[in-house]
Amino acid sequence: MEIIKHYFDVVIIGSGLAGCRSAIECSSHGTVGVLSKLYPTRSHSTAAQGGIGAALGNEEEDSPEWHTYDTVKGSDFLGDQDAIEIMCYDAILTIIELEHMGVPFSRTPEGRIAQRRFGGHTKDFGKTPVRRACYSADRTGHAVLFALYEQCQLKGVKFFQEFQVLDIVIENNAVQGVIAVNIKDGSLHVFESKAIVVATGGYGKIFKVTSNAYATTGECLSMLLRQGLPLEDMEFFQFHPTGLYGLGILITEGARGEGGILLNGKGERFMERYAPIIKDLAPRDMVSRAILNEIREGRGIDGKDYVYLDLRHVNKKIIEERLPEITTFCKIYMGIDPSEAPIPVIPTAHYAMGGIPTDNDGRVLRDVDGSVVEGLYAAGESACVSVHGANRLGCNSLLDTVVFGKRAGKTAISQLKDVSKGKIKKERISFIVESINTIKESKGKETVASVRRDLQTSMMDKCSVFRKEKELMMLLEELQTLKERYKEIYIKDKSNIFNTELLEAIELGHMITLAEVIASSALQRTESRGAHYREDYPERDDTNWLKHTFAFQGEKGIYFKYKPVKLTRFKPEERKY
Amino acid sequence: MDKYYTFKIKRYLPDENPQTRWDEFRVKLNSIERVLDGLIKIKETRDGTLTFRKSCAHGVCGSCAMKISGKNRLACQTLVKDMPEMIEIEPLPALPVIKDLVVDMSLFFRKNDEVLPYLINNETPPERERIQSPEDQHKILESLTCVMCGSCTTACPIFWADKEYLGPSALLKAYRFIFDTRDRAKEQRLATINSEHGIWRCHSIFNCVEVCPKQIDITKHILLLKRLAVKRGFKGGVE
Amino acid sequence: MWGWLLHRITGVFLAFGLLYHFIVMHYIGHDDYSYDAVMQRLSEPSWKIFNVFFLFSALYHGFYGLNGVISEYVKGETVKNFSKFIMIVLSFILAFFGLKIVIF
Amino acid sequence: MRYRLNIGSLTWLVHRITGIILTLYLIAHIYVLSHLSDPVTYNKLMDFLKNPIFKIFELILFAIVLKHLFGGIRITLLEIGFSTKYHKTMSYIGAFLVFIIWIVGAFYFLKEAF
Repeated sequence: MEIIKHYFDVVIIGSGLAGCRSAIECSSHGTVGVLSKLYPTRSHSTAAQGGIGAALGNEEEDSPEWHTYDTVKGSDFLGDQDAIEIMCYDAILTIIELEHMGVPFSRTPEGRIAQRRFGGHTKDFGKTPVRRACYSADRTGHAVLFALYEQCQLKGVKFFQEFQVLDIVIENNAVQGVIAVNIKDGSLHVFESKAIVVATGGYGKIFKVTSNAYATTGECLSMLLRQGLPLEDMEFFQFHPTGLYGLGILITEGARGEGGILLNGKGERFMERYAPIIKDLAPRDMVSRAILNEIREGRGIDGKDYVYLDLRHVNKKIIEERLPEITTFCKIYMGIDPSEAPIPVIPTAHYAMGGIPTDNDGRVLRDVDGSVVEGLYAAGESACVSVHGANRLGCNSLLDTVVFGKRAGKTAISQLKDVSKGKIKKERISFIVESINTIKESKGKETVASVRRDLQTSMMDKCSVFRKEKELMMLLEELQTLKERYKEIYIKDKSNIFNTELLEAIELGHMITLAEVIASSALQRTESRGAHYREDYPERDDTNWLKHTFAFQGEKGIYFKYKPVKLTRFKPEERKY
Repeated sequence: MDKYYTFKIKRYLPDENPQTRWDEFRVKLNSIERVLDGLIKIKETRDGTLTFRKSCAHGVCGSCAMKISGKNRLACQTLVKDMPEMIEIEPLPALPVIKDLVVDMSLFFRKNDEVLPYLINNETPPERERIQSPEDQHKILESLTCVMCGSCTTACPIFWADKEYLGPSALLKAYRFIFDTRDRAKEQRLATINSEHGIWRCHSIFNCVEVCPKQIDITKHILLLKRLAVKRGFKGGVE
Repeated sequence: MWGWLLHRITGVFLAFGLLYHFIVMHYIGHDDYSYDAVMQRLSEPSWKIFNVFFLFSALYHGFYGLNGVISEYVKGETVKNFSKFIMIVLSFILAFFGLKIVIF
Repeated sequence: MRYRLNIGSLTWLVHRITGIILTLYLIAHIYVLSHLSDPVTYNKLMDFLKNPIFKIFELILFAIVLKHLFGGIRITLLEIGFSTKYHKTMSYIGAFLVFIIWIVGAFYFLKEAF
């Protein structure tokens, strides 16, 4: 197997918002190589619709302090407040930088960036909803990603599209490089570097009903876990309340921001009961629980397991101008026009708050004591600075990717001179080649699809919005059997060229590892906080559990350490909306 | 209510002999399922070697463009209930096939790169965001929605014949930047598309408009570019 | 761009020119193509001038179209340039003969 | 497996083919008229062309001219700013008008000839 060697000062894995933004930052001071499973503009960031939050105050008075308070309260007080403050105060400059790069934001009559209301974003510490989400129709992710990728092209960043990363090589606590395969022809490539930025996004594909793309399998997280690095807050996985029934396609919160309301089987606007002040614009975890609660108590639309998102009263012109994308989704997939008929929606797996633990400058942490892995950085949804804590507010994700993508890139560049070039040993490469061949030649009777379907189904049934100890224990056993079945997988496609079946098998292995971390993290956190709701421990327990979970993979399974939450300005209080 | 559909798929497997063949699979699909769901079901349960690109599965990323029943479409956006019982599926025309329904898109992306697809504005940026009226933003709104799936360029008879033709997608991208009030490279871009293989190769065939999964009226944008080039020609290339 | 524009202008002129040509030939002239009839018509200066413009427009329009077809279907730079050159030469020869007829 | 033909590409294909035919005819037309230098051969050629088979060719030529003419009108209208929404209707109307004019023309033409 002939191996092609490359050297870049910085290797970035993932070409979504975080990847491209850090590539732009690094390109000014060093050679940058970006690896991606897809053509960059097809990264899942392009599916983000709602908006990107910043206290610009273009439409009404706003302040980064309120934005900080909303994010902290939205995170159910698990977010590190120093990181949140950095994000909310950096937001304004970052959005203006994005606009200078060419992001075609929608505009106010005065020509400024237009902003709209969004779930959980309020004025003066929770009084009334505020217009803080800068948007570009309901294609904000698409608009920002295209602009960032285009600026990368302008700056001459080298992209390796359709490359699948097989291993992130870390030796004696320093980054050496990455081993990847070119999907197009199966050739093996080795990228040695001084720094690596992981920006591979979420892992929603672990759940059955998800808004995430097929590429969001989170294999890089599991590669780091297998090398003894921790994963933080993995039990917090956000379920977006309004996904199209049966398809999981997202109807942006922007629809509720523009006045859409949720109705149950009796036609009641039930959110008034759950969040009297902010109603339908409550944070996502609350709305998801409210919807599933209504369904479980038999108030779903004519008894079935979905509710209605009603936009009929919203002015038609606003729907056409600001929500064109979801209008086409409803027409294409459900055959309904949102301005004439209500939209059937259910909660769908959407965002991973947890991920690779990093400090405020994107450096990956090796342990709870704050020690870092030299040259390893992470940004975006795959990272967990923890600005989102237990639940993310809408349009804070795009902000997180761009703010911390930039910071990770800046830190990586600033430390280039005192880091030695990475060196990847032969054995490591042959180990990887070995593992691929074992998958290819295995003679079992299982197929990738059946194991994956069972994984997704059991995760969806036993580890989604409502969780119980008994179910989580059963889930962990099921995952063990899945691990055994994974060894029996038979691959029909033996060719080297574009072998998607082999790639899916590799991804599946990593997905099972991640599922186990999520399930065991959820089991050990005996409280309810943000998106993590335990029916057997419904109360939030700040005395014991105001801390981050660091999950490590030891010989005899997952073990945990804890890191205290950085509280600066806001003391934990009861979360009412 | 479920129905049986026959997927007639054009296969290309470089390692096998013969490399190309037609496979037929009968699959049961319900009314909200799409061609992509059918392809996935076939790959999962019938033939693991069937290869195709996919990612977002709701028509925003542009990975799964292919020729379905003789017309370029996004597999994830084409509902089987709108298709005949027998669905013929082939890779995008006029591009080299890598395997089954996966084509080598690099020629298509190179076309895009030729029109300098990035905002060029070397003036010192203002403190706050650059002002742009809603009307100006609206002018480029339609051309912004392009997801670069490749359906239009590979459906254009001119591109089939002349691979040097920039193609509707690249011309639409040129439009997006030429008509963006914040861009300062209008002359450069106009020079690129005013060439022998640029806008003058467009003969208002409208195939691109027929196939665009985001319903963009691409030919209208190319006609606007033609009129701009003519107007600019009379003014001697000065703003 | 100018070539493209001229192609459209000649197109419009040909459209009306054709109409005039048809009227003169088939309506007034009653399809009389004998030598004397043609010569008689040609003696009038207005018909002569019209035909010169008509000839040049037709040649330009036709060969510009062919030029487009060549640049789309003929592969290979050298072959393409060569065939385009041939077309230009051909159009000049035709223009010469056409003028010879009209000027006589 | 061919690409599905629709009105747009059909109109373009016909426009291109008719264009090429007309240019060839132009060459033939000039060749024929260049015989005007010698009245004897010219009249002999004219008699030869009186044979009805050439009448049919002229009729077909008439249709080709009309088809190319209306195709050109459609493209020019689109290029000066006519809304692209009507490009299909323009093709259909063009085809219809070509047919009507051709029938009327053919009627006069044949009446003249016989």
